[in-house]
Amino acid sequence: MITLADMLTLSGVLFALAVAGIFLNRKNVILLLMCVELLLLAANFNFIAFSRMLGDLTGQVFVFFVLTVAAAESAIGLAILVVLFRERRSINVEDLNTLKG
Amino acid sequence: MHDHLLSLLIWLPIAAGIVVLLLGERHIGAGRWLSLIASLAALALCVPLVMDFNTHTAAYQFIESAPWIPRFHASYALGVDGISMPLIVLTALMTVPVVIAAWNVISKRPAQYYAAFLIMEGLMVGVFSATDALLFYFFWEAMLIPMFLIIGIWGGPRRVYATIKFFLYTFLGSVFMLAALIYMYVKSGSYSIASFQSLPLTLTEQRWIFAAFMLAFAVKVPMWPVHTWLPDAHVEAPTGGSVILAAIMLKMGGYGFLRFSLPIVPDACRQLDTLVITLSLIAVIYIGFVALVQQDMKKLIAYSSIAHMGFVTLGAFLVYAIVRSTGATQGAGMGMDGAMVQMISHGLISGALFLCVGVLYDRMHSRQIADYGGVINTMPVFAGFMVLFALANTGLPGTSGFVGEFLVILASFKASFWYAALAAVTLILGAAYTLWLVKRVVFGPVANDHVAHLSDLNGREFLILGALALAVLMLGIWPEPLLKIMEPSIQHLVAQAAATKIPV
Amino acid sequence: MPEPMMNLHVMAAAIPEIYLTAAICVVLLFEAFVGSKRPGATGTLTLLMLVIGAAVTVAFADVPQRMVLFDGNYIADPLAYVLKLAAFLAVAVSLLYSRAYLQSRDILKGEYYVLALSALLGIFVLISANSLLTVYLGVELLALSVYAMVAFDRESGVAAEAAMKYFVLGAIASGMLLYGMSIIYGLTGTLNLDGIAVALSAPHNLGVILGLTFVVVAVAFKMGAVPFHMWLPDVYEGAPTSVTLFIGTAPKIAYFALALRLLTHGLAGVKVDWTAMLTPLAVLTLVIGNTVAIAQSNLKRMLAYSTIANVGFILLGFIAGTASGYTAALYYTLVYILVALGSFGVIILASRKGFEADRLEDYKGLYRRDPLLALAMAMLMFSTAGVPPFVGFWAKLRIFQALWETHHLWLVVIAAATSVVGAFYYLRVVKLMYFDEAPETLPATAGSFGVRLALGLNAAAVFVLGVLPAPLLDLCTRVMH
Amino acid sequence: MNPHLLIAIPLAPLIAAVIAGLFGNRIGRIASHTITIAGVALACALSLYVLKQLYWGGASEFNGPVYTWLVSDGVHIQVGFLIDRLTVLMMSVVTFVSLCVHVYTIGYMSDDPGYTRFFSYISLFTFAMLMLVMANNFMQLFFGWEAVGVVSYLLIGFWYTRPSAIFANMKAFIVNRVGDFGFVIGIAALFSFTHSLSYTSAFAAAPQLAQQTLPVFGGVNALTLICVCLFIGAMGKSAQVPLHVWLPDSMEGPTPISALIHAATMVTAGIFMVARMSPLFEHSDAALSFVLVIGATTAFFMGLLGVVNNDIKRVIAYSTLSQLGYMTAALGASAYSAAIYHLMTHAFFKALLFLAAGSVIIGMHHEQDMRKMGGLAKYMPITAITCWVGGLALVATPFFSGFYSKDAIIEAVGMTHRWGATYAYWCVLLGSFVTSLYTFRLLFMTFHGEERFRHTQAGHGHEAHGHDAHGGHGVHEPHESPWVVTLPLIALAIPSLLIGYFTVGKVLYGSYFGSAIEVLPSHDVIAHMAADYHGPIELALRGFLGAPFWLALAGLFTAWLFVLKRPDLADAAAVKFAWLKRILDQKFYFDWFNEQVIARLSRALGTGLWKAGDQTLIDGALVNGTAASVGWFGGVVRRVQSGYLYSYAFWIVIGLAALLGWFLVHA
Amino acid sequence: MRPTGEVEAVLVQILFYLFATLLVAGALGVITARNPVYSVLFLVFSFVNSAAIWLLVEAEFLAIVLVLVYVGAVMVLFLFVVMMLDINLAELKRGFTRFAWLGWLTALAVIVEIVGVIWQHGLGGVDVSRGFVSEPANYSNTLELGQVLYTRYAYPFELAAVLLVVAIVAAIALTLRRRPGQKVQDVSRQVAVRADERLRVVKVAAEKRP
Repeated sequence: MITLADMLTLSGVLFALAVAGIFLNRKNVILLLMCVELLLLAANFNFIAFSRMLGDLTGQVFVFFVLTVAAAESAIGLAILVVLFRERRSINVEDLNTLKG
Repeated sequence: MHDHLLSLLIWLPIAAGIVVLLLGERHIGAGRWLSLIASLAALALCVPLVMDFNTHTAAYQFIESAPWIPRFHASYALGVDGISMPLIVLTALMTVPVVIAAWNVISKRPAQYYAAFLIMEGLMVGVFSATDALLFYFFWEAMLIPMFLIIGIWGGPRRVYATIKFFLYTFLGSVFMLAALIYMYVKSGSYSIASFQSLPLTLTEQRWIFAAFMLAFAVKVPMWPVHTWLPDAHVEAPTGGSVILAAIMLKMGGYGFLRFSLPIVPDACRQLDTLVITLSLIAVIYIGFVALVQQDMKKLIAYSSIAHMGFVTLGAFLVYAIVRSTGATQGAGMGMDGAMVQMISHGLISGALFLCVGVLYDRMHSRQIADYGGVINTMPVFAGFMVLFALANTGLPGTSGFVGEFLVILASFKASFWYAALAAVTLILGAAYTLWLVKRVVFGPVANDHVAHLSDLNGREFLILGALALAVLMLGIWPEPLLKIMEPSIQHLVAQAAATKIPV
Repeated sequence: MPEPMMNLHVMAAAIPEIYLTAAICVVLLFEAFVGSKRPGATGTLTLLMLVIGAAVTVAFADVPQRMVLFDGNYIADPLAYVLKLAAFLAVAVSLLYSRAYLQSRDILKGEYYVLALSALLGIFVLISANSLLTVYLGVELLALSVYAMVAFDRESGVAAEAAMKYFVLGAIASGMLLYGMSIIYGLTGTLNLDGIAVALSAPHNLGVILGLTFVVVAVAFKMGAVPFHMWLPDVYEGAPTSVTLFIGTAPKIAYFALALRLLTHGLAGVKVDWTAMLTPLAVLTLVIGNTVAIAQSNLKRMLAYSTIANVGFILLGFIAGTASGYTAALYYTLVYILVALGSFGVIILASRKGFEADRLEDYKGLYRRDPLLALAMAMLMFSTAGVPPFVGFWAKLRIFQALWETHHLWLVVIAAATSVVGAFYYLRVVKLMYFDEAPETLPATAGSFGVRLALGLNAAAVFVLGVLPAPLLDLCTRVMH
Repeated sequence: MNPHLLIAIPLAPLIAAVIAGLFGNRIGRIASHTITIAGVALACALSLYVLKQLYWGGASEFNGPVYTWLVSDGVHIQVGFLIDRLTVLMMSVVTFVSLCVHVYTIGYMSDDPGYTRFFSYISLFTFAMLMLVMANNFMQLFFGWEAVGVVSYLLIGFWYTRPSAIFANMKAFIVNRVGDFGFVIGIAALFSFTHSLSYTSAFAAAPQLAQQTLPVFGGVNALTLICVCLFIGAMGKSAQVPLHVWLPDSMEGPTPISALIHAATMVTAGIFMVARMSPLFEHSDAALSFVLVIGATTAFFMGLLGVVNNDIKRVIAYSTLSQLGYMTAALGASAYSAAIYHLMTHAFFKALLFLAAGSVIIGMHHEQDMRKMGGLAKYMPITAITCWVGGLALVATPFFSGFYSKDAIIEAVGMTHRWGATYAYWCVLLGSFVTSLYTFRLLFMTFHGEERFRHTQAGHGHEAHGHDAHGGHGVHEPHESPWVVTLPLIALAIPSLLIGYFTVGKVLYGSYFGSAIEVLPSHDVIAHMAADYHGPIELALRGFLGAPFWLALAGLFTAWLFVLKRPDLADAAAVKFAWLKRILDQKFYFDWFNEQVIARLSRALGTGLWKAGDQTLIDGALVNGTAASVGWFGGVVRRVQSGYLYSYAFWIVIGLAALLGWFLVHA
Repeated sequence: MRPTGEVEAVLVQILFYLFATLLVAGALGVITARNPVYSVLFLVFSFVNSAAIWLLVEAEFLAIVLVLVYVGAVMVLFLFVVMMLDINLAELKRGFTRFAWLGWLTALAVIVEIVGVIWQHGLGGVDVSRGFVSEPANYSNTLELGQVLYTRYAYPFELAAVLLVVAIVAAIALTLRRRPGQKVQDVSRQVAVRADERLRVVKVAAEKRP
């Protein structure tokens, strides 16, 4: 039997891995976008877990919207990535440091 | 007209200033005359203010009140008593010479120059006439802006440093005062100063509020060790700026002590008066020595201002020591009288001295003492004025400079021998630095070619210096009219300061 | 299932959103068929739509008291009404200021206006959000529009960099928001803020704290509180100035609403916890915002840090934790927006194609080149510094007052001290404009008469509201109670 | 007495001074001196009239206000007059000497460009001095006190282009201010007990004050403190050791000033003040002892300095110091009337000596060095004779005015028994030898012996006065001065010779002062001496037998020996007693100490406080230091904003983790 | 045919742990893979595992959507972009920096904090060890969702629609490029053309003979 704790722990680990992926990755911007997807996935796990535990559908509705939003977000994120690549000819995270201080 | 006399005094110069600003540099001729007329009109408005002032009451007079921010119980409330009225007159009086002194001298953006001073005048009158703490603070802070611009635009080579230092120093002080005012508003539910004065406060509260007030007023006065903005600001400011700074703005600190610190937090003042007095005495002596070695005329006068303002704070805070040492408040009023007279007198004298330096600067473009010598040979009339004001600065009897110092020393002895003894050191130091300045600048053989080609005062300069000299002498020979105006308010203040506000 | 009452009478309060959605479509279509041939027409239409929108809002959305619509997802109250009007105004003014800028840089495309309107819609959604779901959607709608706007100048590498950073960090934040929401949802079983408010009443619950922390971090990120502020300077600097102007103003209303709806309404029961969390953030924000601003040489970046510092003040209002405190925060937000509109407006008007006028030294002697701009900027700077007679003074005063009412002595002291530090860099701008001589090389400023008039009015408002602060203060108090 | 009349006395010279001062250049020289002389003459006439009224007319003394200066804290501080016999005596002396000096100035300053200014000043001075002596309260006393100081300042620096003059005037003012420092504290102390500044209340409170202590310096008698403080003021004004240093330098002023201010009137203000305050001083033996010792010290040691000086005016200046010491010693011996009496006689003969010296200086074309004079009696007989009269009066030759006053002082000091009296007695006694020595040395060197002015090379090295009217070259024959110069000499010589004879009985031993001076019976040495008094002739004859006379004679002999008979002996003595001469040449190192130690220390302290305190510590460390550290902090924190996305994300997570950690642990 | 009771519970648990392990491994793969293409594939793998877990907890509709929308659309988009951008893979391959341990430590701290709250304190008082109650057999997750989506959540749904429009507009505005000099037909101009615009009579001045 899957317990709430199992699900929450899994989401917690996913969340931490996603976050770690963002600040451990020094090279590739695309990877950041992927980590964001993982992040949202972690939250979705929580929603589904609670929704199921509470017997309340609202959480799943939320996940539905999250998925929608995540798709839209990816689209925009990738668009920005394309613009960035066209200007910089690089999607190296370490090159993204003209703005600082 | 009496119903709106104070409003007129505030807004007439401000309106005139805005008009001058709008006229712009192209119509500077008209702007100049308008400024003169406005400043004279403000001075004229002081006539009914003085004439119809009831000298038998400590209550506010010429009161006006209109709702301003009803939700905060803050109102546009104006009124004067014997403490603020003379300062308003001083403000109106000192603006006129500033306007006249700039006549042909200020060539850079003159319209803005005049506008800044006229607006300043209105704001300063506002500070002295506000009976609502929020309104007071509003004017108090607003005034920083024109002064900041005056020093920054028309100042000397290090003007930026000086003006930013000036602004931040005073801003630092006032922000904490604002915090204290708001605190008391939260407690009392009103911003009227009277409600603050009647608000019971525990000793701890009073101490905090005292500290906040102290920061604000001590910076403005300025007291040692928060005085270092003053020499810089004075040195870099244009003549008018120095005059207003010395003559009026420093007085706001003293006024603040009298209007806020003493009546609102009397118990904290009682507890911490030694601190204030010690700092005052340090100002008198330490600064006296520092003034002695200054190489720059304005700096010297600036330092001398600090020393003189030490008497103001000393006189204002004598009341507790007097009560401690004699068991009664008798004599405390004299200290406060002395503080007030010292403020008025210092306004006239330091203003005049800065004008004198301005006269020299306009001709030689130097404020270094070493560049001068023997000015009397080419500018005898000027030298006469300069010597007169210098002597007044040393507290010569017969000039206004004497009255305040004398009263404060008399009162301070009642508090403690040492207070009097240390305060009286100013007799020696004041004479030393002032006369040494006079010796090096005014007397002696013609020092160099530049001095040899100086021309004496023109009519305009003669007029303003003459008027100030007259005022200085009149106040010195017969100060009673001034004292009479102040007396009921001072007595009231002594009673307030000596009372306790700790709730039982 | 209750029958949804979908008639106009009931939905009147939601007219602004409905109108705006329609407006987005109209503008989009207009751009597709007309706008591409007549550059600028879409902009005019958008401004027109905004004006009409404000009128419509005034006509329909002025609800006398709290109304809940759309099955509890939507709330309309006087506060929302005022905030929406303010947002209309802010967006309209910022678009007005930006026109020439966009045109001269070849990014005057209708999509820009569509994105601005959708961002506005996001703002509205947040303002009227009454459930975690609408909050999230509002946040995303606003954020996605804004990410795109930041990257809108495709010729600019820094803009793309800024957009990328903004996007990634923003996504992390919304991920955190989501994570926090999920836990709160799990603990309360509802997404509805009213329901959450009822369900969550016991503070110091570990589970709640876990969720709350994520939410607070997300809110702090959106507002730009330290240490979640790092996107803000980069984005402000990197984005085209017109976008900086946009994101520096109207979205602040949304973030204020976000904090208000989420924290003070939904999570009111654990106020003790989130005020305790916000306190160190506010202190850090005040200190770091103000000190780092001093070290800047880029005006946009400096204003970004100034924004951060101001956010510190807004947070203080929330920390006070009373109606008075929220009123103070609201007032501060509105005042901040008014001032930010003006200051970024000045930057826009001072810039030219190929000359962004975003370095501090570009303002040397501005007074000589353009007295109006210099005067306006000086007034705005003094206002932000909190010097009367400008409105910024009252904003600070109101915050202090709220803090005193709740006996936050040390926060008052810190706020006061840091505002002095802050005054320094505002003064430096005035110094550059008024005290320094202009280098020969700087180009003249521009702006049509209308835009300059708007800027003048903007600055005048800062002054008039400074001298007569009562109406706006009253309004804020009224809508908050 | 008519108050309007009294007001007219100081106002007349004031108005004259203002007119001459402000409009001098317009109305011209003659009008200026006419109007000022008229003003002073009017004041003099009225003073004499008041004197007559008071002494012979039986009028009662006047003590009343003129106007209320201010009311503070219920205390009425008024400008008012106290006119009694003491006052009126001073008024008469002041106005008379002033009148003489006015007239003399016409000649002496005839070709000075500052002619009208000078008249304005001395008239103003007369006004100030009158305000001082006529005061009935301490405020006005202090006003006059400072006002005479200021005019003195202006007059010493009259030739403002001379560096030495403008140094001297500043020095004079500042040294006086040191005295005033004490004076003001004395006034304040008195006020703190009496709540009044009027003399009357102060005098009334004196016996009580003598019982009170002040908790300073471990508890000090209130009255003693008050009196000592007041006397410190007097030490400044009356040039008592160690505040005497300004007086010799003040000779930089024109000679009439030396006569008027630095001999006859202003410097005696301190003496007058102490006498005026006799009801206070009488109740404090300690204070009187202090006065006595200071006075006696001044009398003897300052006289010594006169012996070695060669500047004719400076010798007289040191003589003045010495004589002021005598007066002060008399005050200390409770012989107030003797002090005032000596003040009066001294005013005449010292003014005479100064004016005579001035006449010599004119005759010598502004040469002041006695070593370049000699044998002048032949050329300027009137000057010589009057000068001799003055000199004989100074050395207290019996029958001369100085004898009656000075002998009384020596005797009074000898009779008193208070602490320090023995020392004081020896000082004043030996002082008469010294007095005689320098006086006759001056007379011999100037008027007799070799005509040394013929040896001086062309273009006398002495710096001409500010004006160059006399700036000729080569040897000039000395010449007698014009009548405006000699007339005042004669006018002063007569009282110098005779006034003692005619007035000693009444003023000194009689009841002239009445209640104006209060002496406790136990202190009253003058009363003892009065008991022995049998008329001026008898007194003078007795004087021939007294030690002072013989000491004076010894001084005369010594002077004759060293100056006229064996000048080489003087040189030999100078070599033999080089250390002594060095000390005397250096004026006991007072100036050295003031300039090298005090002034330097003050400047060093000022510089130190300025540079180290203000600039380094307050401005540098606190103000700019705070600004810098804020800036530094900003710069450091700024680097945290590295520009790298991962770093930003990292900070977000750190913030999250920290918040979570903190609140989870604390919940 | 559904297994029942204990068996089902254990089976579900085993499957959950299996998928969870794979999911975590996939996630680790995403963040550690040196080639972005691998990362995307790892991500796809993770999503598939997630979908499986969601199926296990009976959120069928979302599981399907996850696979369809994510794996089917979004991940393809990712791959597409990764391929399209001419990325210098060699440069991207260099791994983490020397502060990696700090990053891992922080991540660990977050995990410890979250997990600690869940396991140690039961999320502040929730019974977290409870298993999910199975829905009845006739329960349709999709139906239930469909019933509320357009009624109770109509407002959010509309908003989601706007959001998607915004995404489209933004993506187009950002990436669509009109290259100058490109020859394209403008139909509306072609249709709106007038006769007098078609033909221009050019009068050429006669050239003088040199």
